[in-house]
Amino acid sequence: MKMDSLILKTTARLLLPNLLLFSLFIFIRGHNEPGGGFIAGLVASAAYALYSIAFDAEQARHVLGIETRLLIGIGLVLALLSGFFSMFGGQAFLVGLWIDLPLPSPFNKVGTPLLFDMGVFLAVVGVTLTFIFALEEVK
Amino acid sequence: MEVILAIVIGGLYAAGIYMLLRRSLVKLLLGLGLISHAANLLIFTAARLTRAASPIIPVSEEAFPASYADPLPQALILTAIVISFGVIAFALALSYRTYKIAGSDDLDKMRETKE
Amino acid sequence: MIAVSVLSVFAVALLSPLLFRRQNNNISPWLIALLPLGLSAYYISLLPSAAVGNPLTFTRPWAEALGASFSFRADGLGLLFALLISGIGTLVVIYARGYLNQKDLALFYPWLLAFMGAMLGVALSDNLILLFIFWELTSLSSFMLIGFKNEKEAARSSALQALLVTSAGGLAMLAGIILLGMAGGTYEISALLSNRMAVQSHSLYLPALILILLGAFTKSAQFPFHFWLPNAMVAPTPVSAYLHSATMVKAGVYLMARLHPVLGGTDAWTYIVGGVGTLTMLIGGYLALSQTDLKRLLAYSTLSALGTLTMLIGLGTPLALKAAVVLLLAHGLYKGALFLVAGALEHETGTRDVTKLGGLFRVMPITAIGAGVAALSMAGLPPLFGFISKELIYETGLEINLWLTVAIVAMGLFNVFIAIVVGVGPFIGKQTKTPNKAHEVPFSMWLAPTLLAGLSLFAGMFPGEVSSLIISSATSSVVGEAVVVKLKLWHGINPAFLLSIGTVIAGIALFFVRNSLRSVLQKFEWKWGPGYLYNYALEGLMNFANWQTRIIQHGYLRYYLRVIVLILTVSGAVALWRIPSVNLISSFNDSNTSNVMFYDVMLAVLILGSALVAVLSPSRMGAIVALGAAGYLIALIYLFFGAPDLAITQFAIESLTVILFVLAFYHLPKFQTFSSASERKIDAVISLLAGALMTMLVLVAVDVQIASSISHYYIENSLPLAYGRNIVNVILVDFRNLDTLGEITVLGVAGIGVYALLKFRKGKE
Amino acid sequence: MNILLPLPIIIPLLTGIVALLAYRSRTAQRWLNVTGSTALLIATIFLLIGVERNGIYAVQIAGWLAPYGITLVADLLSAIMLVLVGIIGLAVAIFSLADIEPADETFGFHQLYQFLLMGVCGAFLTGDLFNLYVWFEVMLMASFVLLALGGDHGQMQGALKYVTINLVSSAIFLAALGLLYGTVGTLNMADVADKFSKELSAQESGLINTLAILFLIAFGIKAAIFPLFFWLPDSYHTPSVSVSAVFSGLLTKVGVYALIRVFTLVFVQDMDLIHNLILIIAGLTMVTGVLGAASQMEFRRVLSFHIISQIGFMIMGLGLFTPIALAGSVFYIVHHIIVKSNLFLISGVVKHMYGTLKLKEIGGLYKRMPILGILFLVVALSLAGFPPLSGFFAKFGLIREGLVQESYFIVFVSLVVGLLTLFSMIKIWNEVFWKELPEHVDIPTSAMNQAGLKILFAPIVVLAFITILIGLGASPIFDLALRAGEQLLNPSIYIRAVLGDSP
Repeated sequence: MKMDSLILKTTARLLLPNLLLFSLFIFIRGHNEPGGGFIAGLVASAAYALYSIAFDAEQARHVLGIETRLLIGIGLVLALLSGFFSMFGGQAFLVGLWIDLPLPSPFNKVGTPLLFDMGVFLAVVGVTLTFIFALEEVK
Repeated sequence: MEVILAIVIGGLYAAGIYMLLRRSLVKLLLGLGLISHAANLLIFTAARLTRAASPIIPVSEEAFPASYADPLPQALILTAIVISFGVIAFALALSYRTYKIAGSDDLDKMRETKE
Repeated sequence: MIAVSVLSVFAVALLSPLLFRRQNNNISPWLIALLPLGLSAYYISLLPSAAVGNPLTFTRPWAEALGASFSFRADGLGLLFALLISGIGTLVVIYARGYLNQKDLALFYPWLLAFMGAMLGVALSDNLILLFIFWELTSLSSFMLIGFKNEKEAARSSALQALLVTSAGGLAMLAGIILLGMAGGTYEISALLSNRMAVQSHSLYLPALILILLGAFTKSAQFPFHFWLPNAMVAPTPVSAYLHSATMVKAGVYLMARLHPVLGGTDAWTYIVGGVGTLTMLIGGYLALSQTDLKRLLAYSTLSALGTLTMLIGLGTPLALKAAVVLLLAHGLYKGALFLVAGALEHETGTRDVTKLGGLFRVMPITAIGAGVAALSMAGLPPLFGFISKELIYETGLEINLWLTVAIVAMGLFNVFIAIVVGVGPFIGKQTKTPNKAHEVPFSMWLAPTLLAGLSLFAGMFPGEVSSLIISSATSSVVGEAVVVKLKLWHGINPAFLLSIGTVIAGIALFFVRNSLRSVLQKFEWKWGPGYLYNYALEGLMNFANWQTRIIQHGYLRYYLRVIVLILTVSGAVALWRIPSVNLISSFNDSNTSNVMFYDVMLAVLILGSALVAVLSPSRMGAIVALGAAGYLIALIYLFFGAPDLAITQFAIESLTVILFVLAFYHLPKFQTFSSASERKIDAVISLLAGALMTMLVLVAVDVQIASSISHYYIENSLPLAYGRNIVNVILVDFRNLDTLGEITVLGVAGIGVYALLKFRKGKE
Repeated sequence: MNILLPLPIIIPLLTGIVALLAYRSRTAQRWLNVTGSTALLIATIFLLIGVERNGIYAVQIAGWLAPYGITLVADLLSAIMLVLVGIIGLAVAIFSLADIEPADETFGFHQLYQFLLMGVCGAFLTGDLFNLYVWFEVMLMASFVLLALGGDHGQMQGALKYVTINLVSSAIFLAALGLLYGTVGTLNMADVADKFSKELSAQESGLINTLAILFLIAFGIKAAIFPLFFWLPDSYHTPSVSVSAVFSGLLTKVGVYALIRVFTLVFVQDMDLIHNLILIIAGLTMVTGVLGAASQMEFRRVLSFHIISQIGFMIMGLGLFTPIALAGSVFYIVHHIIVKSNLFLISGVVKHMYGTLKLKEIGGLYKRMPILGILFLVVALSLAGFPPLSGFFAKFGLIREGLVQESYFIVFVSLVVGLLTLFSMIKIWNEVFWKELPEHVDIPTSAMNQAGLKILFAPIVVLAFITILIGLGASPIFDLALRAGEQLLNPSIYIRAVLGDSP
């Protein structure tokens, strides 16, 4: 399914980077304000979804630059990895570890929950785009 | 307020179940969607409603106001929403494939009980 | 060592196929026969200690929590059986070598040996659970042996029949054993034997007795469970001789004899066991009269013998028990021999029809002699062991009453007739033309019948030795206390002897009118017997199973769902109704109805409206839009009640869901209405009821608070310990991050699934 | 134990993810699947040994105090179930190497398989009800895809029913969870149990009973009890044999496990009525399942109906509710998982030999493959409760306890069902092994080479051996089951292990 509309194409092309930036913003502020990995992931996928509707799935895949299933895998790996750090220290699985950085809030605290959230973000993007691209590519 | 939402929940369940009971595959999918709405709303309502502040600690403060919405059910619902999103996507793909193979979306024709 | 003797048979059974890996191996059967031969010798060596009441025992703990132990005991009764099993077993192993071809032997011996081991286990176990295990193993190996010629439908169905009947009894027996164990406080047989009073006064005595007897009756083919035995004659003849006359069918008799000291002596015992035994004795003998197939003849006469044994054990007088033990041995010897003769005849002539056999004495003299001696023993003529046995049985009858004597004499008459038909008839008169030209059978095949016949003669000649060697101690086991049995061949002329003479003469007379006798009896054949009932029940069961499955597992998804929803609704409603002080009115109380604002009501109406549109919309797009609208409106609710994260997520997901629906529905057909108006009405009622239940559940649950929420912990610790202000997010990525990990896994799997379903092409790599 | 406890979740998850990342290489995925399953088996064995020696393990994942974070708990029941997952997981993983079609592997069989194991393990380990829901979903989602993988007609029809009905069950579960949370404000099972154990008003206990019914229905659907089992016989015969083998062994048992867990830990107050209800359901489940099996003429459909029938035995112990009865249930589950999966695997060999599993089109296998015949007989008779195989002791324990408790009706039913089970196993035996191959049927020239057959046989032989071992060595395993049963009937041990000594 695709729509041949110049307006749509232009909009999509313009929106893509902006939406991605916006999703990054949502992601970062998520720990303190409404937002977080899920929502950010959904926004990012929406950007590519729009692009794929405006152009087609193949071009959207090209712009994405990575196989969506791989993205799922990487997201899951990050989430899982974030749980290992504490195990090396003899603590339970998935315990949050934090370090302080000399940066302004919200960047002053970096910890494994953020890595976990990052995994969530990537996995959501990967899955959503897998859905959408696969459905669009159905003959 | 709970009464109103309880009725809404009942209505959503009724609508969803009715759609599940249809012979048409396509309608069944819509039924699944409605039921998942109903279930989420049920958790939300059963955990008691409040118009109080959302469970976010304002930046200026270190502690939390006395009245707040219960964050735990929200987290649960969020999880449930995302899971049912995945499930519905899969169900859609499954229906597509079934339709392609069976050539019909009449569920009554899909009852290969004997082999 | 006893345990080893039993287990060694299983070990050899497992290994025996290896002996037949080479082509044309003639020695293997002889090698295998060494095992039961050696075991016989071993069991004989145990006899003296058993005779003085000091049997060899062996015990190892096993599944103690369940009451099973690995204990064996070789008393007189057990050894008598063990000797029958291993002795006749030796001969059958040798006999089979001539009877079956090389290729079949490799599949035959393992099961024959497994059977032998199981049977030895039954005879020597001192624990009821252990005994039951071996008991069932005999059923299984018997199944495999009856169905040995498994290409034949008859073999398969007869094997199944035997298995089902004996297993059904076995299961009843299992329950009986458990009850007996509860009544007697143990499963160890030797301990139970000394616990008679406690068992018989226990309220579970009668059920335990009946259930155990069911097991014994089915195994020993007592009326009305007798029908499987004649059908089992499709088995190769060595099997019939071994299992279905000499050993396995006597397992039931054995069990009754074994438990007689615990369970016997009550009215219930006497009437049930004695009654069933008498019936079987008469019915078996009567049915045998009209048979012309050698093996079926023998099978029915075996029924009669089993009935006699059961009857004697049921009567339970010392004389009767002595007679039972003697008959047990005598019958094993002569019936085994006669079966093997029948096999030899079939093997040589190609037929088992007695009307087609005659005058074979000239071509098969050795077989004929063996057959004749065995037949005389069966007919109860001196100086054979069968005579002693019969005299004892007649005496038992005379001791008790007239009616029983009449029944016993009838049995004796049948026996004489059958003995002549089987053991004498085929060899005398003019030689008939048979499908194959008959020759004398090879050594391996005449050895067994002649040896068994010879033993009948030997035991008849030296009854004193036989009784002091084994009969006494075996009888002691059955009676439950030490008794001394002195057998004599000649008792002088007494009523029993006179009756004997009468039955022999009458039997011979019957033989001369056998053809007209058969034709008369065949007219009265009764087809509504238990065998018919079995088939009828099996067919009925299948019909019922098919009907039930069609009703339940019909394949219509919507009816499945209907059932589930109905069960949910009904059971939920019942449960709610049982809660005290719950009714619809009380749910609409102040706390639930307060605080309603106008836009809440608007929102509710809108959501319900969109749900209704989604249900009723005739177009797919309309329904999708309505579904999406409902989702967005619900997001608004989340927003109003302090859940902004939820609201945003719901918005985003709902949008994506709508996109997915649109993309998918593009490829799916338009809405169609398949179901009828009445179906729709029923479904509407069902779903409204289910919805109402959910409403009620929410209202009731909201009113009950057993404990307050644990959420305060998150509020207090989110910032100081988890460094996040958005508590929902902190719960997701920290407090309950395992949920989230699982959830993204679900998503990932869904991704793989959607990809696979949409991209999959057969054969594509 | 901090490390050991989450391993049954981590190992398959990691394996699955790596296999997903290696989606291009079929070979790598095959190796990963077997390696991961082996690692899982080892981990679960260590866990069982640990729990057996040291009592219940509990770990607070993410390090938060008990009712607030998610607790993983392994008592004996959980540990036993996990070992079974390990055994079946490895057996089927090996079997699948020769059974699964290359295309299915390319589209993610090995990844999905590991995710399935992860979901199952998670369900057995978690001490949190909502977390249980999540693991259910992981397991279900993976099973949905595995069921549909290959995408032929029958599979789609089966998958549709399977998916829909299981989603309904999840929806009921979720609703019950929501109501439960609203009532007690917590989701940790031990915490819920603790809060339910105080003095309750009539209204409160009435509501708890209602919730118990909801849980009974939700888990009952997954466990395939009467009359909620429709999804099972319509789907289990459709996918590849490896998939039905692992389903048959593990999936319904998760439902049974959940029933046992909540009805020994959470819903324990004043439950006589529900126990009687469970006994009635157990009887009906046994009967309808076994009759269904009797009516079928397809290998895997017969087996599928038998699963249902045996679920009845498993919940019979729950209905009787004594230590020995629960031990009987646990023993039965152990036995059933080993035996039932193996029967499916054997059906797989038959399928590879004949290209079909319709009993009418098969025959003469006893002469062709006597060893397979004997293996089948051992396993099938064990299923039918024939002594001295594993099934006998499983049944024996339950029947004995039923008689002790004077529940004569259920004992009678279970005995009759045992006979009918034997009947339908013998039907398969007669049709597949004894009967001659029907004349009109041609045996396909099997593409399976000797090496392939060896791979198929290896797990079958090992599992059959385990069956015999469980029978002959019934004592230690029954003792273990008995201790598991005693643990289950003393929920305070579990609660203390999770919440700590101070309430």
